[in-house]
Amino acid sequence: MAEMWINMGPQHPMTHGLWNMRIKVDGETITDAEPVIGYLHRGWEKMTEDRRYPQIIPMSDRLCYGSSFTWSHVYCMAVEDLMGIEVPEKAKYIRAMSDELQRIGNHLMWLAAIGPDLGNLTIFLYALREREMFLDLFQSLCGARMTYNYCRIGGVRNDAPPNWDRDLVRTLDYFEKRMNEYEELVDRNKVFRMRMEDLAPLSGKDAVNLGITGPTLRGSGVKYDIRQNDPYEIYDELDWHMCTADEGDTYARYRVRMDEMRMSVQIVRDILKKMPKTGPIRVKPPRNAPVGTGMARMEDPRGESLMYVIGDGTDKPYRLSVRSPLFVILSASPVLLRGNKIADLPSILGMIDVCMGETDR
Amino acid sequence: MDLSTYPHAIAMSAKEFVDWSTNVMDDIVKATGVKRALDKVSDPLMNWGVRNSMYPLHFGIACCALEMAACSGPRYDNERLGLVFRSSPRQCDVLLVNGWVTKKLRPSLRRLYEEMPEPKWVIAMGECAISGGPWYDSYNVVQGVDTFIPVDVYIPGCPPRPEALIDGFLRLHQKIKKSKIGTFMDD
Amino acid sequence: MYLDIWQLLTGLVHWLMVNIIGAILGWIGFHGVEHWLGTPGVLNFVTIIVVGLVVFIVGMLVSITLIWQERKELGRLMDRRGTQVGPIGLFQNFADALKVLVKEHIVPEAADSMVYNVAPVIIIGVSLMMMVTIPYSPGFYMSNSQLSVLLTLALFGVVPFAVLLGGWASNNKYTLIGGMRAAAQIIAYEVPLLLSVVGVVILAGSLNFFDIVAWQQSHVWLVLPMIIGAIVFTISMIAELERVPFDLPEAEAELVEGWGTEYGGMRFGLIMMSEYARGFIGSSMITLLFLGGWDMPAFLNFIPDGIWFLAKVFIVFGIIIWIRGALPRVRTDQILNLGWRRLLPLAVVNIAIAIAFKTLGWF
Amino acid sequence: MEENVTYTVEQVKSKISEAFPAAVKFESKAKPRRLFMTADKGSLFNLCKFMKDQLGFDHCSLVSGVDRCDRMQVVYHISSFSNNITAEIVVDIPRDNPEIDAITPLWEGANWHERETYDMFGIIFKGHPKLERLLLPADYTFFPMRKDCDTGRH
Repeated sequence: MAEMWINMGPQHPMTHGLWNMRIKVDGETITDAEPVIGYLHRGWEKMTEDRRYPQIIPMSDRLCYGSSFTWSHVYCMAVEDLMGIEVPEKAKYIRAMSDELQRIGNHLMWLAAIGPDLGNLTIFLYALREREMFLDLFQSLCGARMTYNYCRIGGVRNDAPPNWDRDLVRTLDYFEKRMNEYEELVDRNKVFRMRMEDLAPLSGKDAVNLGITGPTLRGSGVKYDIRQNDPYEIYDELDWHMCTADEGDTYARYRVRMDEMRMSVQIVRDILKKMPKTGPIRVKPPRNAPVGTGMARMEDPRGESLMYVIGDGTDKPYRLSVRSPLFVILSASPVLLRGNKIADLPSILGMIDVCMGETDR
Repeated sequence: MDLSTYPHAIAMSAKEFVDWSTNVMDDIVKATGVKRALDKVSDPLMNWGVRNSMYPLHFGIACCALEMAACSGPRYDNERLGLVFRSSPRQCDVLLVNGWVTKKLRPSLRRLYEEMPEPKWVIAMGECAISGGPWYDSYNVVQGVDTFIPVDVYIPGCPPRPEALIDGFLRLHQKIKKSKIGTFMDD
Repeated sequence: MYLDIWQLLTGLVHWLMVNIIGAILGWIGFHGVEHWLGTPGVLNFVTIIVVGLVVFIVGMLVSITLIWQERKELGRLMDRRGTQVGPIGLFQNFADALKVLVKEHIVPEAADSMVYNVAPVIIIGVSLMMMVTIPYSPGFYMSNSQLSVLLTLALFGVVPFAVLLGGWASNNKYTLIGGMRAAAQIIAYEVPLLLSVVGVVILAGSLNFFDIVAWQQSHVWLVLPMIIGAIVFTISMIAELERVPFDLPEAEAELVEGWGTEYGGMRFGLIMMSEYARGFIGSSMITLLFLGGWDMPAFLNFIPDGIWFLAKVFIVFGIIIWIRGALPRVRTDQILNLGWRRLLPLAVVNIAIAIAFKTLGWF
Repeated sequence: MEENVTYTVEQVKSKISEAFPAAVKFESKAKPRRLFMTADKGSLFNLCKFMKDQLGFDHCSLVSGVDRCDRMQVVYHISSFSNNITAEIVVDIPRDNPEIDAITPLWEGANWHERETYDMFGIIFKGHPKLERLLLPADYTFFPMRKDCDTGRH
């Protein structure tokens, strides 16, 4: 068969989101690839120049709908850096806890999405079932299922409701049992392993050069996690370790994310132990930001997210710039795809957990 | 039967004959009341069939796509209502627009709509698809999907909960119930 | 205990044609027509049509039930309810069927319209034709050919050809790749499928379903001596039916809806239907060749043969659904590797075992 | 870069000011694990190359443009995995001729960031492998993130 270009997208079951993967195929083998993005571009950064600082929090929730809390968190940290605000101790703990719960929820959505990518619908429904539990937790914490509007400049909006800790511990206990079920379905399944092992290997050196961060980088054996290497909030006081895998193939990326879910459960348990029972959860920020710059980076479920904000003395940011982890990982997707079969394309791209809202902005 | 309304009845081509005989059959069926009787049976039956097997297009745009996925999850399980997400627009009945529509996407979305076979419906899910939502002052977002394709049901919310999505489908049921979808011949 | 449909319907047709229609015609005065209706040729012809119709309707009903079974069983495997339209979801398929009736029929502008329209006809026709050879019980069958096993397998081989035609004629890159995959897959899996049947044929000494079942009734269910063959046959049959984990031609993740992407409306509905009709044929072949057909323990004799057969078919199909719920899709090169490197040698080993049994005179 | 050598912020500072005494100025702001500096337009590429090869800055986090109305700025956030330092380099470029050397040849990860900055600000990155519109449709004629671009008109 002669080589031909195939447009996979914008409407395609492989694209979790909305983009277009142009691939050049020779029979079944991909010889070249070119992602076409921008289908969700809404001028986020331009619009923030016309909003006051607190008004941007719900907008940053909608940057990535899979992990909305981490995005409003990184925005608040950047503005706090600009304004020079020190967040109260308890708010830091609540933020870190919400981060980890969000990480579990987001990884469950990723686990759900790779099921249909590999051709199995069961794991999709199992993961969605458990995701609902974490959405319920968030719902009782801040009233929304997905877009929370919970983080505030200088703290968080409200304290956890009564008996929330009890529900949380129960959910975590239950979830750890369910994790075994997933591993029985996926890790002990020969066909899953056949599809994922030795697929799209990426060496640590290449991954660093391509700017890949997050679980995809740690799957290539590079020990780098912003929570540990550039700690924010209270991560340096917690009892946890970084999850890495050395193989660099798709299965290693899968393993890293699964381990991260378990690790997040451990972190949340540790936070519950160490969190102060009482104390302020929020300080009042000034209305106008000083002239200067602020920058915050954190470990998003997908990688390194960074926000850079320039204040000009008014109540609106002069410039707000966003680094999306997926924006960079997606630019590296041709490297991952070249030489593989068409059938592997959804699993390779599904394994980097595509979320187009933050990529296109 | 009055042949004067069919002046070419004596010497007509095959196509003309087909048209002519269709008209004659139509006239007979209408005049004798058979049509009304058939419609009495077929309309509720077809209507019930259409209502209970709506296939939405598997097309996730933005935030609401996750709620669409949650809707097919075990807790909400939209397959109870016969809703199965299909990926090919040729096999779908409902276009679920679940997110903001940018200027780059608009031609593709319009084309998806055109690719779907009649009868088809459009559901605008979430604020962005209804009116642009939080991106009201964006230079790249189309302010509402109803500016270029007809929308049947609007589901407000940012994002709407899965219950709201199911409710939207049930409202679409009501709309279909009112339409004459299963009548045998056009009046 | 079984119902002989041929005897019953011959009698019924004779009574209808001679005693009712003939009598009426005779009363009016068409004596020549009355006698002509009573001749054995005409009676035979009408009986064949009526029996065919009955077998066809029963086959379609079973296929529809299989769709329902798949939806409900898959739903329970995934911890949800599945369809709830009608009592326990039984009416869902009828709703789907009524819906596709009112859908618009679109032929893509760039498609080769003749081949595009003919391909589903071939698929549906071939799938329904396979029902001719399948006996439900010693009395409920359409044809009793000496080579019925071979005929069914031959008809199975026609479908991928039509899939390739349809995929090519749709003028869509996904459908083209889907069609190519169907062709590649069928070459890899037709061979082990046929070779695993050879073992059965050697032991039973016939290519006729009735003889094979009769042999199993007098000896033992063939799944016991031919366990390797049964496994190879089941795996190849799943590949032949294009179901998960071997549903590469319609791989939803990468090829949208595979080779059928451009087919909508009634054609889509009928293609879906024929897929399950083939699923029924596949499961009944497994039942007939390896699980003793309508054979049953003697003390359960009061249950009719046909019910036994259908119960086994549903169990076999249930296992196929279970496999779908548990496994992801296998990749193209892996599926070919599996077919040529694992199943083919196993099928040959199976033949050797069959020959050994036969020469040792154990069966 | 030598293996397993880590530098503190102060060491990095002194090494850079040794190598680029005139072109690079450090800001007075001090935060843990952060480095703030402004660089010359012409010496940016050499500075980045020096930082990558000698000091172990192996990850380009973000390239963002800023329209300061009288001039353009490009802000680079470059971080080091071994030193745990994030450096912020601000480069001023003239507004009527926004051109700067691309750092994509050094860090492949900067590829799309530079494309996006071109897309939004119209800043030309010399030496970039494929400088085309990324997020916006190719037929757009304006650069939306410039301050004088009235987005309501489009």
